[in-house]
Parts: sequence; structure tokens; C-alpha cells
Amino acid sequence: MVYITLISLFFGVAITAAIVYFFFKYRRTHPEQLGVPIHGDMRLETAWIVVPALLAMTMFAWGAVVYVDYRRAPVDTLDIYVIGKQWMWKAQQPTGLKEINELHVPVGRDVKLILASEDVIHDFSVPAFRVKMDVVPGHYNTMWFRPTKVGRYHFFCSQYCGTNHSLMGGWVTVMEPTDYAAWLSGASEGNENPVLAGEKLFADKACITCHLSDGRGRAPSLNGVYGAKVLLADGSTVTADEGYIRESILEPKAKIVAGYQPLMPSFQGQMTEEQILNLTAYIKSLQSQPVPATGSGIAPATGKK
Amino acid sequence: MHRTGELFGQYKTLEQQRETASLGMWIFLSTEVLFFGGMFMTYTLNRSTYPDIFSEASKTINLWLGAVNTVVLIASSLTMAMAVWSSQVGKKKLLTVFLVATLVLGCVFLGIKSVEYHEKYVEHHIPGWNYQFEPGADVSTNAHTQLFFSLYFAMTGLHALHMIVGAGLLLWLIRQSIRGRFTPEYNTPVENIGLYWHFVDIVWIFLFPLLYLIDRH
Amino acid sequence: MPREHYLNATYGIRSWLLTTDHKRIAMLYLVSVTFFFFIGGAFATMIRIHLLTPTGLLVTPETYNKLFTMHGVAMIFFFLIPSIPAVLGNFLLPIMIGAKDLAFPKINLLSWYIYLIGGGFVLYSFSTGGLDTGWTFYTPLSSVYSNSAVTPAVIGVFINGFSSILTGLNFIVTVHTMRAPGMTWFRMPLFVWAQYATSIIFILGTPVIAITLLLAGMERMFHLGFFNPALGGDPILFQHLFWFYSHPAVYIMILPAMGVISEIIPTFARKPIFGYSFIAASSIAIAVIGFFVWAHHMFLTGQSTYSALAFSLLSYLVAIPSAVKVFNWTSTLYKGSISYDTPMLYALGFIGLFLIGGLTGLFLACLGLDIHIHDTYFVVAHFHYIMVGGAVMGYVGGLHFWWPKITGKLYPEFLARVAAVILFIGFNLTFFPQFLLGYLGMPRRYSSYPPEFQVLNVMSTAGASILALGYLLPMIYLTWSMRYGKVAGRNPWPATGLEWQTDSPPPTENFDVTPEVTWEPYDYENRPDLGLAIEGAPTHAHGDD
Amino acid sequence: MSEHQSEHHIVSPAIYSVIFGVLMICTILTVVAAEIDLNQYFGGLNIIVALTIAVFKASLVVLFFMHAKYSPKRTQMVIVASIFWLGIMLFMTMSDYVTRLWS
Repeated sequence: MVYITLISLFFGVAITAAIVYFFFKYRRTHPEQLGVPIHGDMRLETAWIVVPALLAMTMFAWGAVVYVDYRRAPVDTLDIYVIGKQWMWKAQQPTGLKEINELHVPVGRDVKLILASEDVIHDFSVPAFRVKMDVVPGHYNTMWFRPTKVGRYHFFCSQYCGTNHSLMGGWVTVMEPTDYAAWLSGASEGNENPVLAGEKLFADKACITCHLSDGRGRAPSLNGVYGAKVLLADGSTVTADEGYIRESILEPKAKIVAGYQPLMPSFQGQMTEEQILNLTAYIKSLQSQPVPATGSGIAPATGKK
Repeated sequence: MHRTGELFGQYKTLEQQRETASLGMWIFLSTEVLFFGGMFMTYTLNRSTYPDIFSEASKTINLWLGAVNTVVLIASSLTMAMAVWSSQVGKKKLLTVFLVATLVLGCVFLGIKSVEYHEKYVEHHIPGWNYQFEPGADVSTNAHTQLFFSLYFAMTGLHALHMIVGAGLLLWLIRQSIRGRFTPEYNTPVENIGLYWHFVDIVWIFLFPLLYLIDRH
Repeated sequence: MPREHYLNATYGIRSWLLTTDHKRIAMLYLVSVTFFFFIGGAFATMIRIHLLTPTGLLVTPETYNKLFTMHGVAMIFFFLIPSIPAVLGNFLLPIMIGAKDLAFPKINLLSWYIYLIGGGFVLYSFSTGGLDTGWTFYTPLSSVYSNSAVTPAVIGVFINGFSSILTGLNFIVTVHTMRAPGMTWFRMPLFVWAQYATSIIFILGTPVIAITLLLAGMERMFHLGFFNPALGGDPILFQHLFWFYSHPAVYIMILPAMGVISEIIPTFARKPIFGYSFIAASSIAIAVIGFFVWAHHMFLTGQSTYSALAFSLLSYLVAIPSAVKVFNWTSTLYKGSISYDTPMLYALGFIGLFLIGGLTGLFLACLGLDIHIHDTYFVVAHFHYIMVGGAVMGYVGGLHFWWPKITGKLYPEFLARVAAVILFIGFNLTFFPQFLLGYLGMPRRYSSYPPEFQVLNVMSTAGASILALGYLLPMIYLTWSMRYGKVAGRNPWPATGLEWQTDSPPPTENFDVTPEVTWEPYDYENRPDLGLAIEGAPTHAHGDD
Repeated sequence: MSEHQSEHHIVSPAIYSVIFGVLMICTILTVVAAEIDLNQYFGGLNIIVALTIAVFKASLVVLFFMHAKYSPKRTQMVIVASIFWLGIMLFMTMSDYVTRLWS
């Protein structure tokens, strides 16, 4: 940022100064006066093509490093689900605690937001953290940040989404980890744990009849699937992230696991975004050695890989 | 209005006028390439996302009508090319014959197309309107096959619209041709409308495999 | 003034509405784009007044959304895109290359009627409740969720696209086949090069937006599915297709303005332009590379990281030809004979504002930085610096430069200089605070905002009122000068282009005899016909340094 | 005047007939190929075959029916440019979607 600003300032000031200087120095003093016929200079042209190009490449490289880092979340994050809909934000903490237009996070911890939209495109943006990401209906986007200072910060919807776009915002509250844990346990009574809710859905929607945990069902076992590389029928592999799990629920035929038949029906239109998130949370909690979902505290049973 | 064969004021020679018109037509066709290109792009992405469902859906459209239409349209391109040749060598009677043949083949194409559309209507395959892919099809199949049929109707519909415009242009050409307006020196309208007609043929040459053929087996 | 010229050759409303004279069609466009500029400007004024207070002063959020949408649609599709090509380009391009008219005069007239029909649909949409999708028409908001008059607006913009296509087609063919004897490619004025580059975008980009809007419109009208996520379609695809045209469209707006500047600067520095071939080539380079950068509008949509890297790199590349132009213009001033005439003030103002607009583009193309400033007022400020500071300044400057040729009359010079200075100050006051707002995090398209942003918003609104005054002045005195202005003569500046060799205003056929070109462009030293000091008088006061 | 073009070239009906014959054969080929499962030999072979034949057919129409083979360079440039720009759109857009799954 400083780098680009300095370079821009340098060129901005230098060129403006040159123009102003020439403007006065070479003003017309005689009505019939001509300028000196200079047609061009190959060396100058080359210089001002090559130098800006090199400078631009350094800017690009710096921006690229930051961006790649931003798009690839670190491991061991605190995963929070955020759903945008016209015109409000719903966030769901790992414990199942739901918030509307509020988001509480502990300081000093990498937080990953998994973003889903129920209608149009939104954008979750926290200017104070220098982060934002579009929330696109039909697939998940993720973003992450590590809050470094306790406080309350604005968040906005940054992608125009209709009538009350400008009212679709709220506050991120960054708390000390202990305060955060206390807040979670204090407020979480009566809230449904997403993993438990997902487990119930897993049974209700009859997923459990095929996805046997010992791998002998008509469908692959889902133990430890999250984060693993999955071999597909067409020979390619994919990493089973949230997006893949979501797609497998809604578009089961899109990516068939090698060795299995495309038998699974689609659940498109039969589950809300929230139910899909719960089911995803449950599937993520299924590790190779099943871990009981504790559902409290800041060390969730999710996302550990 | 002007008489055909006249040199317009802004040009210096007939040769310049002819070249200008031809270049203009080609540039217009290049915009048409990009115009249809947007739809081909939409098709490419959706097909690559849902290959199986697109292949399911493409099996329900009538291959034989499509194949016959391909033959009809290529034949009309041949007659159009022959019409251009007739005008170049000054065979005025033959020109009219070939133009009429082209028009007739074009109308046959549109007729067959409307039979196809009617089939789709009967099968409830018109997206957004009483849509039902197959009895008992699940929600996602119903949704994604609608993507296919939306593209099918948009692409073939826009193509058919171009055919109708072409037929209109042919009618005008036939009128002029009967009056004997076209000579080896002045046949730019025949050549340019010919280019347009061939372009519409090319679009179909791609639509046919994309919509009817791929992964049909 | 000549006794008979294109303005008085024939009389009556029919002679204008059925004209095929490119100069008269340019005048028809001048009137119609000015009309849309007024409409768009009125919306802009309301937006700025509304944003005086954090809660919004004037209207409901819904109305506010309609205001900025209609401002964008009117300004972009019906003013900025046609302004320089269809008004100045139409008038000048054939004259500059020594032709009697464009290659297809009737198609030229047709394109104006298409523009009117498209404009009619859009005005219908505005008057029946307006639309609130943003000028970008993002799906699924536009195709499924919005309750406003989207359909007629989409149809209007779709139809208007064909007007651009036909104009571009006409220009390209004209440049290829209609040049006068001796007018080789590298003797063409840089304005013509810029129009040629613009036309490439017109013909290869516009059809894509046409089909994209058509698909979105069909999705809305007939419930078909192309981008609708409820059917499994991808709303991001719409953005890809939309920006495939709409990013190059930014170059449609700025390239012709660059062409205007490339004419004004050598004229008022009275010397050949520095690096003619580099400026000409950079126009083409901008038009071509401009097609490879569109997805930098989509870095945060969930686009693939790899693809974002490629698009960011390419976006930096397109900065190079723009930089080349700025360096060359600046160097042209060196050892010139610089006058302070109004067009020159606009040209220098253009360079300054375009410089800021261009350099802030580097911030936005930078992937890491874009995360923060994407979709904030920083973007709004950036593109207004390019489009208003660049394109509109170029347009108004060009109007002044060629006004004597178009009308045969001179405008009041002092008033014009005052207006140019007012515009420059008003513009900076309006839009510079918006960079700061954006950096502080104010998202765009907000009808209300947190109170900490108020001071900068008030500054911006204050600037806007100065800016509005700056635009009203030229409209008044230019209109006034058509009747009462001093007679201009053939070549008042004097300038070197072919358009200055004919009468002001030109005859219907542009030239009495087809000119034959024997001069290189902007070749002041070999132009005794201009009546400037060649022998005897010192060529430059500072000739020795 | 700009670059001057050579004499107008007239393509003979014999060539047209031959081209038409080839186009018909290709149409039959492509229909037959679609009925066979080529994907079992090589993933996506059906698409490749269908599109290769389509490109071949289209080229024949452009080159002979539309006389592009005998047209001035300028015209050929227009054709190449439009295909190139179509390629930009398809390639650059798909490059986004294809690389999304790379990790």
C-alpha cells in the first residue's frame, strides 16, 4: 500500500510538476511563434515503457502474495457460518449459537467465515480488518482473518443487493478468549448445536442408510472425509471441503466417488441453507476415530485436520 | 430511392463501393460471431457443470429432425452459393431460380423447426412454463434440464430469428432479381446476403452437434 | 463565413430527420446526448444532496437505489459511450481523412434512430417507476428478485448496443476504404487512430453485452434459466460476460478522449506530437489488451486464485500504454509555444485528472489491496476520475476545440477559461474526498452511512454544486455563440489537420475538391500555408537551450 | 484510395458441388459417430469428434461458399479476429472455472 502510494505519488507529482513547469516556461510570447520540432526519441520511449512495466510487476507480485495468503485459510481455524439474505446477516457460532447482524470472535485466533446466500449476491466486508468476500447464492465462499485488537467494528454488505442494501450491516465484537468463552456459554442456552442438528438430519433424511460408517454401505463412509482427497470415478481427485460437501448433497451426480454407483437423490430445494450448514458441520465432525461433539467452549470439534 | 448499380456520392469508383460493402458485411458478421458467442459461452459452462444431465436432456430432442434440418440448411447454402455464381456470370433467370430454391429450403427448415418446438410443447419441455422433465424426475434433474432447454430454445430461437430475417432479405432479392437488377458488375446485395445466409448456416453447423449429438449414445 | 454550408444547405425538420450527412447526424447526436447528460446529471445532483446527512436527506433507500441506477444507465450507455465517437467522431472522422462522408451514411442515420428507440425504452423504464438493479444488472437480483421496471431498461440498453455496433462498423470501414489520396495510415490524425481503436471494441465487445442482457432479460420475462442459482445456473457467469464488454467499454469512453487530447496538445504547443507512432500504437494496444482484464472486477466473487493472478497481471499491462501516452503528451510540451486557450486548459486538466484516475487504478489492480477497497467509494472515485475527469473533460475540451469548425463561430474565450477552471476545481472537490471515504471503508451504493463519514460527504456534495455550475456555463455560452459569436474563419488556432483546410462550417460534401495529402501529421515546420513564422522570426523564444 | 484488391474471383459450380458432397458426408459421419460410445476409448472423445467435424464443416463453408479463400487479406483478418476474440471469451472465462478446483 505504502509502496504503491509512494510510486503513484512520485509519478503523479513529477508529471504534474513537469506539465506546470513547461506550461509557464514555454508559454507563447509571440503570436506567430512555433514550437521546436521534436518528433520523438526512441531511448526515452523505451525507458518509459520498460521502467513502469518493471515497477508494475513489483506491485503485482506484492499484491499477489497478500491475495494468495488471504484466499487460502490456515489450518485450525474457528469456523463460523454466515448466511446473507435480503437484508440481514445470520451468523452461527460452532456451538450453534445464532446471531443476527452481530458477530462475536475471540482476539488472536484465526477465524474462518463460511459464507452462503439465500437469495442474491451479497458481500461480507469488515473494513477495519481489511477483508471482504462476496456471498454468492449457489456456492460457498470462505474468508478468514485474525483479529488483533479487542473492540467493536463495523461490518457492511458491500455488494449491492436491493432496497435495504445500506442497512444490511452490523458489528463485529472482538473479545478476549475468556470473555468469548463466557459469552458463548452464557448465551448458548436453548441453542441447537449444529453438529447435533446435523446428526439428526443425517438420520431424518435417511443419509445414514447408505453412508454406513464402516464403509460397507451402498455409499462411501463419511468418516474423516472432510479435508481428505477423494478419488472420483473419472479418475480425478478433489479435496473434500465445505463446497464439495455442499455440492454432494445438492448435486450428488456431479462428482461420483470411485467405486460407487450414482444412486443418491438430490436434496436440492428440500433443505434450507441453514440445514445444509448443519449437515455439513456434522459431516465435518466425523473423524476417522469418531470424536464426540462437545458443543461448548472455543475448541470446537469441527475443522480440526 | 436510388437505382441499383448506381455509384453513391461518397465513393469514387464502383470497385471502392463494392469493397466497402463487402468489408462492412464481414465486420457485421464478426459482431454476430461474438453475439452468438455469449450463448456458446453460457452453454459451455453449464454443459461442463452438468454433463450427465445435459446428455439426458439432449436425448429427448428429435435427432432425425435435427439431422434432416442440417441437410436442408446445407443444401440451401449450396443454392445460395449457386445464386451468387449465377449473378457473377450474368445468368439472370438462373439467379431467380436459385434464390427461390434457397428461400424454399429456408422455409422447410423453419417448418421442421416448428414441428420440433411443438414436440417439446407436448412433452412439457418448455422451461418456466408447466415444466416437467419426466414423470418422477427429482428436483435437481428438473432444475438442470431446464438450463438445457433454456439454452436449446434461446440458441435455436435466435438462430431461427436470423433465418426469418434472412428469408425477408431473400424475398427482397428475388423481387429485384425478377426485375433484372443484378449484373456481373453489380451484384453486391446478392453476395452480401449470401454471406449472411452462409453465416446462419455455420451457426447451425455448431448448434447441431452441441444440442443434438454430444454424449447421446 | 461561406455562403452555403452543411447547416443551411437545406431547411426544414425533414431535412434534418432524414439527413444522411455525417455532420448533421453528429448534431442530432449532440442534442440527444446532451439531453441524457442532463438527465444523468439531475440524478447525480439528487444523489449528492441526499448524501449530505448520514441517514439520507432526500429520499427513501428504494428511491436512492433507483437514482444511482438511473444515473449510471443514462450516463454510461446514453452519454459517455456515444458522446465523443458519435458526436465529434461522426463530425470529424470523414473530414480528417478527406472523405465526403462515412462509408454507410444511411446506416449512420439508422444508428441514431436505434439510439433514440433504445433511449425511449430506457426513459419509459425511468418514468414507470425506475429500476433499482445498479447499472451492472447483476443476476439474480435483476433477473429474479428486483420488483422494478428492469425489463424495459434491459431492452433499451440491448437496442442501444446496435447503435454502437453500427457506428463502430461504419468507422472501421471508412478508415479502411475512404481515405483521400496521400492519406496513409501513419499520416492519419491521432484522433482517427483513437476512433479506430474504439471501434474495435464497439464491434467485438458490444455484441456480448447485447446477448448477455438478452439472456438475463429472457430469464426475467420467460423464467428461463441461464444464470439463476435456483436452477443450478451460475450468477458469476453473468458477471464474466457482462465485464467482457463493460471493462473494454471504459476504454470506449477514454480512448476517444485521448484522441482529442492528442489533437489539442500539438496544436496549442505548435509542434509535432512527441512519439506519434507510439501514441497511435498505444491506442490499439489499449483496445486489445483491454479485452484481457475484465475479471479484475470479480476478484472477490470466489473466482479461482490462479485466474485472479492472471487477470491482475494483465491489468497491470494495460497501464503501460496509458502511461506511454501521458509521457508523450508531457514531452510534447517541452520547448513548445504554449498558449492558454481554453482547449489547452481542458487538455492539461485532462492529463492531471487522468493521471490520478490511472494511478489509483494501480491500487485497484493490486490483488491484495483490492480486497480492502473493492466496492467502496475508492472505486467510485477512481472511475469518475477516468470517466468524468478523463472522458467528459476530453469531450468538452474537444467541443471547444472544434466549435469554430462545427458552427463557424468563436465562443467567448474569457468565459470559457473561467468555466474550465471552475470545472477542474469542482471536479477535484467532488471526487477526491471519495478516495478517502473509500479507503476508510464506506461501501458504494449506500443511501445511508455511519456518521463518521459525514464530513467528507459534505465536501463532495459542495464540490458537486461547483461542478454543476461548471457544466451549465459552457452550455449557455456555447449556445449563445452559435448566434452571436464572432466569425471564426477556416483555421482560427491554426491547426494542421485536414478539417481546418475546408470552410467553417464545412460544405455538405466537406471539400470542394478532394484534398491530396502531402504533409506528415502536426508538421508545423513544413506548413507555410498556416501563415506562422517560418523564416526570419525565431522559431522559439528559448531556441538555444 | 486504400490498398487495391485484385480481380473478383469466381468460384465454379463444380467446386461448390464437391464441397456440398463433403459437407453431406461429414453430416452423416457426425450423426453416426454420435450413436457410438467413443468415450469408452478416451474420455470426451465423442465431444472432440463432434466438434472437430463441425469446425471442419464450418471452415469449408467459410473458405469456399463465402469465398474467404479468395478474399482480400483484410477480410481474412476480420475472420481471424472474430475467432480470436471468441477464443478470448471462452478461454479466459473457462480458465477461471477449471482452475477453481486446483488446490
